[in-house]
This record gives sequence, structure tokens and C-alpha cells, in this order.
Amino acid sequence: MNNIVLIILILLAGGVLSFLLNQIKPLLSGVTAFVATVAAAVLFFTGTGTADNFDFVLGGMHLSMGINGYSWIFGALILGFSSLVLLYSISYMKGRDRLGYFYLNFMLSIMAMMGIIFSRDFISLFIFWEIMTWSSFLIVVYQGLSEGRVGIKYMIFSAVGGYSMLLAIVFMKAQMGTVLISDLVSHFSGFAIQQQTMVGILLLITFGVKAAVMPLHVWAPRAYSDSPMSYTSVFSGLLSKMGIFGMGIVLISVFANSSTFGTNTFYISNVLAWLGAITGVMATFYAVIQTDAKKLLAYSSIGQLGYIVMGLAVGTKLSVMAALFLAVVHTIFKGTLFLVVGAVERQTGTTDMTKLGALIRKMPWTFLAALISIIALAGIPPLAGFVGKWMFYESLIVSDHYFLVIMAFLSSTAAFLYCYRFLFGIFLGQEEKEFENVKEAPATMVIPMVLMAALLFVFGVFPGLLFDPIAKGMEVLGMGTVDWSMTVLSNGWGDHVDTMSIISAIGTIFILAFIYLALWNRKRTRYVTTKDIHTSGEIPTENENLTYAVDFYKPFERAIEPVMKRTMDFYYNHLGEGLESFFNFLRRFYTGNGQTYALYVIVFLVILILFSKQIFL
Amino acid sequence: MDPILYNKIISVGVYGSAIGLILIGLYAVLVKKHLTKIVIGLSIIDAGVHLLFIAVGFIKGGTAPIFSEKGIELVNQGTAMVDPVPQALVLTAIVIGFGVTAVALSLVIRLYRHHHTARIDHIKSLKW
Amino acid sequence: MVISPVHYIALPLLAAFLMPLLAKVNRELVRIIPGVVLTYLLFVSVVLMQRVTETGQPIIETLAGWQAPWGINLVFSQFTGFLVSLMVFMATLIWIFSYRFKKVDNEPALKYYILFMMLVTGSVGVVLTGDIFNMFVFMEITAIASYSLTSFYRDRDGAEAGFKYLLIGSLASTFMLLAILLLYTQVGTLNMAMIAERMHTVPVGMKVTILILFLTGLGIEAEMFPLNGWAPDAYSQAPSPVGATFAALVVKAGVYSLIRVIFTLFDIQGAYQYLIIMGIITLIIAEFAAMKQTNLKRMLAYSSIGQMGFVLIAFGIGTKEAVFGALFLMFNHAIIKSLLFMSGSFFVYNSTSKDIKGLSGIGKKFPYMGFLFSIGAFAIVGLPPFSGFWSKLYILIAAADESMLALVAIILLVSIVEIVYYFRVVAKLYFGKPTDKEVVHKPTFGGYFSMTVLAVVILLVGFYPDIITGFIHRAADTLLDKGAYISNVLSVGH
Amino acid sequence: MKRAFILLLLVVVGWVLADTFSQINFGESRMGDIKQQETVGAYYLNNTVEKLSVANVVTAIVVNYRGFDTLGEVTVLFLAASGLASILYRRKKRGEHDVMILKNSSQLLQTGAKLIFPAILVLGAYVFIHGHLTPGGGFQGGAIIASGFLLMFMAYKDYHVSHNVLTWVESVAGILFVSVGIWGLISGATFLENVLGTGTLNDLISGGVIPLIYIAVGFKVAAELTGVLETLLNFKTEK
Repeated sequence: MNNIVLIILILLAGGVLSFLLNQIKPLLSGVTAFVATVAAAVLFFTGTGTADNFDFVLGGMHLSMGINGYSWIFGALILGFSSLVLLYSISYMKGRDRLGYFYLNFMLSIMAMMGIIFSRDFISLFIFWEIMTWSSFLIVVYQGLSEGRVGIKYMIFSAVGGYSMLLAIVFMKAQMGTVLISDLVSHFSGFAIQQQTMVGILLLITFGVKAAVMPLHVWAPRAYSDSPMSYTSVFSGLLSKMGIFGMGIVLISVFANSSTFGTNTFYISNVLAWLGAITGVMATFYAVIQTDAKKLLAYSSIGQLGYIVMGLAVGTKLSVMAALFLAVVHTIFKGTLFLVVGAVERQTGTTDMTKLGALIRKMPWTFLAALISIIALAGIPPLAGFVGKWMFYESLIVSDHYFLVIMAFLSSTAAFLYCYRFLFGIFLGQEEKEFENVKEAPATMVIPMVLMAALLFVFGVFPGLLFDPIAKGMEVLGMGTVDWSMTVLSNGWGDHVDTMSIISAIGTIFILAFIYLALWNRKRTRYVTTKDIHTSGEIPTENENLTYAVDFYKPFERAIEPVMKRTMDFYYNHLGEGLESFFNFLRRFYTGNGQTYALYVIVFLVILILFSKQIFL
Repeated sequence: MDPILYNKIISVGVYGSAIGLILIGLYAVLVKKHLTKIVIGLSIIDAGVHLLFIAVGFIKGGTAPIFSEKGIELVNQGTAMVDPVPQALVLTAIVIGFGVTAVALSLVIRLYRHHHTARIDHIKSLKW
Repeated sequence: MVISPVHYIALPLLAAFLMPLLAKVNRELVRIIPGVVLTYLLFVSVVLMQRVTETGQPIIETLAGWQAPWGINLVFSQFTGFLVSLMVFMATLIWIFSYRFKKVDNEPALKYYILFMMLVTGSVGVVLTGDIFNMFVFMEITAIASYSLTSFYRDRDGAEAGFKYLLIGSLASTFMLLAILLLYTQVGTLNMAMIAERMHTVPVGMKVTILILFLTGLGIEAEMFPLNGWAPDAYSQAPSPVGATFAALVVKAGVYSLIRVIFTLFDIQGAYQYLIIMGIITLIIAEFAAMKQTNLKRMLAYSSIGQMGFVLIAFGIGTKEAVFGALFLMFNHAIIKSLLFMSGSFFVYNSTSKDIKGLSGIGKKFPYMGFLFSIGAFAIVGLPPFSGFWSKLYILIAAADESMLALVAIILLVSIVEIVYYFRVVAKLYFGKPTDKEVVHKPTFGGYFSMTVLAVVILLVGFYPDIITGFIHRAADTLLDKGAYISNVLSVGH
Repeated sequence: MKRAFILLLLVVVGWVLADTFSQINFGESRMGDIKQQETVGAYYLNNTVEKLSVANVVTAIVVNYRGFDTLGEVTVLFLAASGLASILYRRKKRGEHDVMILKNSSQLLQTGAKLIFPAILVLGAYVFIHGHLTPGGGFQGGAIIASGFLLMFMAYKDYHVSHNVLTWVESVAGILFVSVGIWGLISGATFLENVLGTGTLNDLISGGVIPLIYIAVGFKVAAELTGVLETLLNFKTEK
């Protein structure tokens, strides 16, 4: 059987099987899901190539599935990452009820994502896209928080996105007669400029919703934080990347044939780049003021996705490469961070950074993973985040997008604030009494986290490992060949940044410091608790709080307040309320009096009679 | 009297009374608040429509469509019998009207039993 | 005795007349006989559909030995056959569901089965008959059975809903009678094929007046916008199997008659635009009204009305693809809405109130039932990979082919509203805080069975629509081929 | 205000109906040339005697040409009776007594009713038995019989007709009707087809199955109308 079909079927069967096995023993449920995903991953990495086409006719439409270099990047990311997350999940989800339900939807999401990247036509893309949407919706409401309101909001935005794709699809079908993505690419130049704009905007709305681009992002923070953390890592790491995946196709392949492309980039791309930049800045600001670790990470995700969208929208070789590199790396570090928060939540029962603290000694391995991921997130060498950011800035400057650079720098600086806060709030600071007996998370949870952290290091040192598939993918998108090397970052200005020299410099410093602290200076170090101090001669009591987890960035908050006063959410809520009261007004038409209904009938008849000439002739 | 004028008067009288019945019935249905009156209104509408059926089937000078020896002769001459089809249809329509009225009355009884009122504008617990 | 379309009418009637006698022998027989009859009719459907598909010609059965146009005839074409088979299939499942639905054994409980069977027969008769007055008679059978079944429960709201239904339904029959009368004076026949053939001789003004009367009368049956005040009440107060029957059979018969009148009888182009406009208004108002409902069954009722508006839009577009989409949607709506009514009824029974609020967490008590309801909800809003998706897709494509992109956009916007209120219920079912009311009413085995069958059909058609599209394509072609209808019906025996 | 609006609506409706019917000349034949048989009416007038030997064309139409309608119509009645029973059904509460809603009628009415009742029954029977020969038929006859029962209900407050008997009559009559139809199917013809010999015109036994069906219809209508009356009359109101 065809490998593509087989992968989809394995994932689907894994989901159904884990749903059924849950009835026997809940543990089996998670194990089955894990095994199925690993099996699919093995199949994907060993035997799936561009030859595995699958053309079929469904409902009278010619549909096609296959794989190319571009979708391979995302496929590898999905299967690799979700395997690790599912391993983590086995322990993380232990003891919760309705595990079968959870794993069924989890596996359906993974299946749907694989389906999306395999799709070569818009109908099957849409089908899998919607499966992804509702399966993730079912997980968002799984914990029963906030009466499902968050889930509904997520669903509304997803529906807007999904249906704008559907609108684009039926338009394409009417115009071109086919729904193949390759046909859209080749026919796009034949459309009038209005049609190009319409199709472009519609498709970008679809992908923009999932990628949480500025005006369409309001569902994301709560939806991310309301899901179980093991799923959130997939939600923010992979589902959002499906938006990036689609945007890549639209912004690069399709818009390459737009009418105005010859002189400049398609104007929608410019708008989108700006939206991405604003998203990056605003989301980062919001992330800074959060006190809940989950929400902090959620906003941080949105901000990072803003960068990636910006990179794609700018559309030069370097920026696209940077964006795709960041996309992959973001999945890894943000996924890890969500897993870290999940581990903390499982061990302590809370994710509130004002309550947590000093877990570094209780959960050292988790801390290690968090630290490395945070460094990667902040873009500090030698980890992979640095590579992405470097290329990203360089590409913006080379292509003369100076204002975008300023925005990017602004948000990236602000990002340091929340990065620090995250580390401090959870792992450092004052030891809380209630968390005295917290233990390290089980091995099945720690291993995936540490493994991914290690991966970040590897990609930081050898970014070429990622450049290789990305370059192939960009070729598929129609950007021509892209040069890359294993350790040297691309050189727009003609300068070289060699990761090897960076790593050797940093490595040397690190080793020297280690030697100093661990060996030479060993005798003079001792462990002190937070309380082991004297303030003006007074010995602090047990209950006194000496670290400042509350109002952490008060001045900063005050500085950005004017920008933050009215959230997008506010306007959406008002719109929703207005609509609801309008609906309420409309249904008063049904007064409940039978006689009134009879009157409607006669009025209707009279109207038809009076306007019969206009209506029927 | 002038036969054409006579014919006109007759037709205005027949059609007019039938249409009048329909309008009276509709008025009762739309204005009267008492459930029983509304049901009566429905019956009056029915009666008007049935009358229209019969009126339309009538042919001037025609006899009832029942054959005797003479009738066969008449038919052979041309249009001596009224159209039988509307008469057959109206029979069916009357019976159906009866059935609907019976059900309507029973519902009125039920409504009165539950609500202790027969005013239609007081019976609207189902709305919006 | 050769199997022929008249079995659809004759056997249920025979059984209905027999049932009061059999009730004296054994009360269980009254419950079983409708099932036996419907199962036989399902068999008849299979045989006849096979015959029609093989020959490609409609089966036209003359009654009482008089050929069209002199007598009444039944037309079992690929179009009507499809609808009739669907109706019988649904009726069988609903019977299985309602078998011992409630453990009451009084007199009306027995009447229920008679009325239910007549409801089915009436709807099937409307679709099968080739005679306009006969269609009226069958509509009245359906209507009277519906009135009685709507007020079947002896609470006060049942009678209210029944009376409203009756009031509006009587007006509908009045208008239809007037239309038939005027039509008869103009063309001198009641056979629909003959009427269609002679329609061009009717003066335009008269034609339009007749059409308006028909549209008003049949619009009431098809739940068109300002005429549908009765519908939410009737759906929400009728017993749940009857609510499912309304959605699956009765309203289908209403839409069928409307379509038959516009597509076959009349040749007025404006009627198609009229369908689109009224369909849009119906869709919008109904879906918006559904949004704020607190009563689950009432919400389902408004949703049903909205779907019918969607069907009317699709028929109004009038191309082959659109009609195909519309028929597909009718098929989907019958299946999905029945599933929703069936599973929803158990939630309503076992919750503290009929309100959606009372459903909180009830999916935890009935995980399987919640699963089925979710499938139904996902399918009706048109999410892939459920069957509702395909019909929506085809209709939208058909609309886009006629470059009605604004129409597509409106439909999609309204669909978002639809998603919101259905998903609100789904979220509530699973994840609300459960109320601590004990389970009073477990589904019967038959209930599980019929709901499972429906869910399987939804999934099957969703995954592989081609198992059903062939039938629907042929049905759409048959409906649109007016000339063939006329010549087929009138050529019998000539 | 509302009333004025409604009156305005009714004026429009009335005007349209009047306008429409003014195009349909009263008393004019619309059957075309009877011999050409362009309309169904003409066809029935031409062929009834020859093919069915039934004198009353309306009966021929009701029972034979459009017999299917009649079957539906009978079903409507049957449904109305069933529906009524189901709608008005109410479990008797414990200790509840029948509440009389009828007063004792006068001696005059009681005696008169007793006297006329058999005659009414006979008249009804006559009307439906001769349905194919003279004006009238099953429905008319049945209605006449039911009116006889109504008279008895009015005269005697405790007059009851056994539900059992009514059920039997209407069921058997209904079964007979459908069976005649199926008889046609079984004998290789169509449903409801006149499979018996038609006899000669104006004989009592002529017209094949037509009188048979009309007698069944007569019984059925009589039983159902009486049943409806009985149900409505014996319904007890709450105090």
C-alpha cells in the first residue's frame, strides 16, 4: 500500500484503537497512541519519498495527495515532535478521566496535520484542515474550563478561517475547474487583480487564524492555556505551523504569479509583514505582564509566530529561510517550554508564577530543559534560536525593511523580560513551604524535554542540518536554489558568522567557568537559602516574602499601558454582544400568538400579490 | 329582464357570496380572539371555497350529471350537464374540512382545560 | 401480486384499518405491525429502485384502471423513488427508535402507532402521486396526523403547538384548494403532467395568481420564512420521534411539492429567484433565532427551518449541480436531524429541564449518546469528514458556477452562527458540570440501534460520498427533465 | 388600528379573488367540446355510462376514476377519529365523577327522536346503497345516519353507542375498501380497478365494485362521525 495512505491510516487506527483500549486499561490508551505515532514516524522517515503519489476521485472531484521537499520539513517536524510529546503524555495524563477521548482527538489532530501537508489539492486540504480544527476544539474544552467559552471563541475564529478557504475553493473551482494547488499557482496570473486580491486575502485569513496573526489572534492565549499542556505543546508547536505551512505556499508560490510581483512584492504581502510585526510586538508586551506561566508562553508563541509570518511575507530568499528555520526551532523550544510548564503543573498543581518559586533544586532536569529552551527563545548563541534571529534581522536589513527591523528589535528586547521572569518565577526565587515535597517529574516526561533541549543545541551548532531540507523545500516553492553550508550562516553583507567559532568561544568560556566554579573554587561555595540573610539586622520570619514575583514589571506595565488599554478582545466581545442582541430582537418575530402567525401568512400573500409583477415577471 | 344583465347579476351574486364567505372567515380568523370563533372562521372559509368549486362547475342550463335515458341524449347533443369533477372534488374537500374541524375543536377543549381561557392572545407560552 | 408503487399506500392503510381490531387481540401487535409494514416497504423500495435504475425509465402505475390523465396515477421515477426510499428508510429507523419508546400502555399510546404510520403514508403519497388534487389529499392526511401527534403529550404546551399548527395548516390547505380550483378551470385536468403540458395556454396574470396561491400554501408546508411560525412550536412539543419524522419526512414532502409545482407545473422564471430570496431570508432568520434558544428541541427546530431555507436556495439556483446539491442536502438533513432529535430527546428526558443549561455534563452520563449527538452536530454544520460537508460543498460550488459569490459568502457567514450554537451545546454536553439527577430513562436497544445506523450512514457518506451520489445525480436529472416527465406519464397506455 | 390594517388586507385579498373569478365566466362550459374529450370532465361524461354503467357520474368519479382520493378521504376521517381520541384522552382521576353537561331534553324531543331515528337510519342506508344511481352516496348516507345518532345524543343524555361496535364497523368497512382495491391488484389489474362485471345501467346491482365500495364508505363514515360525536360529547370538563 501507498506509504502516504498508510501513514494516515496508522494514525487514524492508532486513535481509534487508543479510544477503545481505554475501556480496558487507561494506560494502554497512551501507549497505543505513542506506538502508532512512532510507527508512522518510522514509515515517514524511512520509506516516504516524492514517488508516493496518491490520486483519487471523491465525490466527482479529482483529488491528489503527495509529498514534496517543502511538506517534508513539516511532516518530519509533526511526526518527530508529536512522538516525543506522546511519550511525555503517558505520564502526564495519567489518572485523568476520559483518556480515550483525549487520545482519539490527539491522534486525529496529528492525522489531520499529516493530511494537510500531504494534500496537493484544496479540497483534501480543507477536509483535513477542518478535522484538525474540530479535534483541537474538542481538546480545548476537554478540561471543562470557562464553560466552553474559550472553545467557542476558538471555533468561531477557526470557522471564519475555514469558511474563507471554502469560499476561495468554490471560487477557484468555478474559475479553473480544478482545485489542485499547482493549478492555482499556474492560473493565478490569469486572474484579474481583484480576484487575485480576493483569493489571496481569503486564503491568508484561513492560515492567519491558525498562525494567530494580529486581528485574528484573540482565541489563541486562552485556547493554548486551557488545553492540557501536552496538547498545548502540539497546539502551539504544530497546529500553528500549519498556518505557516499554508502561508508559505500562498505568499511565495502563489503570489509569485501575481500581477504586481514583477516590480515589487504583492501588496498583500507588505500588509501581512506589518501585521506580523505588530503581532510580534503586541504579543510580547502582553506576555511580559502575564502572571500565569501558561499564558505567558501562549502570548510568547503568538509573538514568535508574528516573526515567522513577517519573514515569509518579506519574501526574500534569506528571510524565508530564516522564517522556516525559526518555525522549526520555535516548535522545539516552545514545545519544550510548554512541556516544562506541564511538568511543573503536574508536580505542584499550579502554573501561577506568583506562587511558584525555587523549583530548581526539586526539578533540576526540568530546569535544565527550561533553561536551554529559554536561551534559544531569547536568541542567545550558541543555541538554535540565535541562528534564526540572526538570519532574520540580516534579511530584513538587506531588503531595506528598516522599520520592521526596529519593531523586531523592540519585541525581541521585551522578550528578554518575560524570558527572565519565566525562569525566575518558576525555578528561582524564594522557596515556598507548600512546595517542599515536590519531586522531579517521571523519566518519561523528562526524557522528551531533555532530548529536545539537546536538539536545540545541535541545531545551534550545526544549523546546516536544518538548512538542507529547508533549501530543498524553498526550491519546491519556486525560490530557486539556495546556498547553504553546515556551520556558516548566510551572508547578505558579505560577512560570515560561523557557528563553529561561536561555539568554540562560548564553549571555552563555559568550560573555564565550570572549572573555576566546580573544581577550583569548590571549597568556597556553600548552599544558602533565601532566608539566610540579614536585613538591617532583622532576621526575616518564615512567612515574609523576599522575592518579588508579584508586580514584577510594574514600571514597564505602566509604560506600555496606553497601547494595551483596549484589547482586540474588547472589540470582538462588543461585536458579539451586539450581534446577540440583534438576534434576540429578530426572534421576537415569533410572538407566540397563533393569530399573528396567521396574519403573517395573509400579509405575505398580499405582498406577493401586490408585487407579483416585480417578483415573477 | 335582459338575460345578459341577469347572468351578470347571478354571477356577481354567486361569486360574491362565496368570496364574501372567505373574507368573513378570514376576518374571524385574524381578528376574533375566541378559539371557537377562530375555528368557526376556518369552517366559513372552507364553506366559501367549496361554494366556489360548485359555482365554477356550473354550466348554464346544465342538469345534474346523473344519467337517465334522457341524459344520454342530452350529452350527445353537447353541453347539457354540469361539470361533474368539481362536485366530486368538493365532496372530498368537505370531508377533509370536517376532519380538520373536529381535530381543531378537540384542541380547543384541551387548551381550555389547561389554560382556563379560550382567548388566543392569552395562550402563548411557546414563543421566540 | 407484482410489487408496485401502490404498495406504499395500500398496505399501510390496510394495516391502519386492521390495527384497532388487532388491538383487541393483543396490544403488542399494534406496536409491531407498523414495523413489519415499513420493513416490507423498505424491501419494496429496494426492488423498485433497482428496477428503475436498470431501465432508466420511471414506473408509472395507473390506478383503478384509468390511464393518465383520466385517472390518478403514481409516478415512481428516479427522483421520486429516491425521496420515497429515503422516507421509508427513515420511517423504519424512527419506528425502531420509538418502539416502546415510553413505557405507557394506554389508549393514545396505541393510537400513536396508527398516526405515525399515516404520517409516513401521507408524506410518501405526496411524493408518489401524479395528480395535484391527490397530492392535496395526502397533504391533509399528513397534516391531520401531524396535528394529533404534535399535541400527543398531555401537557399544556402540546395542545398550543398543535392548535397553531392547525390554524396555519388550514390556511395552507385553503390556498392550495383555491389554486387547484383555478388551475382546473384553466386547463380542465388535474393530472400534473397534463397541467404542465397545457400551462402555456394559461393567461399570464392568471398563471401568476395561481402560482402565488400555491407558493403561499406550499410555503407553509415547506417552512418558508414568514409562514413558519408553527414550526418551532410543533417540533419542540411533539414527541421526539415525531420531531424526527417532521424533519425527515413531512417537511421533505412539503419541499417536494413546492419544487414539483415550480419545476414541473409552471414555467415562470421569476419563481427561481423567488426561491433564492426566500431561502436566504429563511436561512438567516431561522439560524439567528436558533442562536439564542434556550430549549434544545426548539433550537433544533429553528436549525431545521434554516436548513430548509438552504435547500430552497439550492433549488432556486436551478442548475443541475445545484439541484443535485439540494437533494443531497435533503438526504443529509433527514438523516442528521433525526439523529439529533433522537439523541437530544434522551438528554432532555434526563436533564432537570428542557433547557440547554440543564444539559450540563449529561454527556458524561451518556457518553455514547453524547458521541452520537456530536457526530450529528458536526455533520449538520457541514464539517468534514461528515456527510453534511459534501452537500454544502456541492451547493456552494454550484452557486459559484453561476457567479453568485455573494450568496456563497452569506451562506458561509450564517454557517458560522450555526457552528456557534451547535458547538455551544456540544461543549456543554461534555464539559459542563454534571447535575446530580439520577438517570430516569435509558435508551432502549432499538434506540441505540437506529441511532447507530444513522451515525454509521453519516460517517460512511462522509468518508465516501460516491456510494450515494449516483442515485442523487440521476434523481436531479430526472427532476429537471420536464419533457420526459410529461411524455412518460401521458404515454402510458397510448 | 390593527383591525383597520386587517380590513385593508382583506380588501386586497377580496379584490384579487374577485378580479380572478371575473375572468372565469359563471355558467360557461369549460369542458370544451364534449365529444373531443379534451378535459377530464368531458371524458367522464362521455365514458361513464359506456364503461361503468353507472348513472351518477359524480359517484363514478368519486369511487372509481378518483377512487384513490376517496380512499385518502376515508383515511382522513379515520385519522380525525383516532386523533380526537388521542387528543382528548385523559386518565380519570380517583374519585372523579362524570359531570353532566347536557340537560334533560324535553319529552317532545325524546319521543320525536325515538320515532324518527329508525327512519333516518333507513334513509341513510337508502342514500348510500343507491349512490351510483341517484344523487348522494356513501358520505352523504353516512352523514345522514350520524345525524340520526346526533339526534339521539341530544334527546337522551345517557345515550351511548358502544365504542367496540364503532371500532368494528369502521375497521371492517375500511378493510373492505382497501381489500377491494387489492383485489384489483391480485387479479392482475390495477389497484381499485373495477374487476366485477358492470351490469346494466340503472339497475341496483350494477357498476361492479362501485356500490360495494360506497356501502363500505357509508358504514365507515357513519361510524366515524358518530364516534367523533361520541368522543366530543362524553368529554368531561373540569369543574
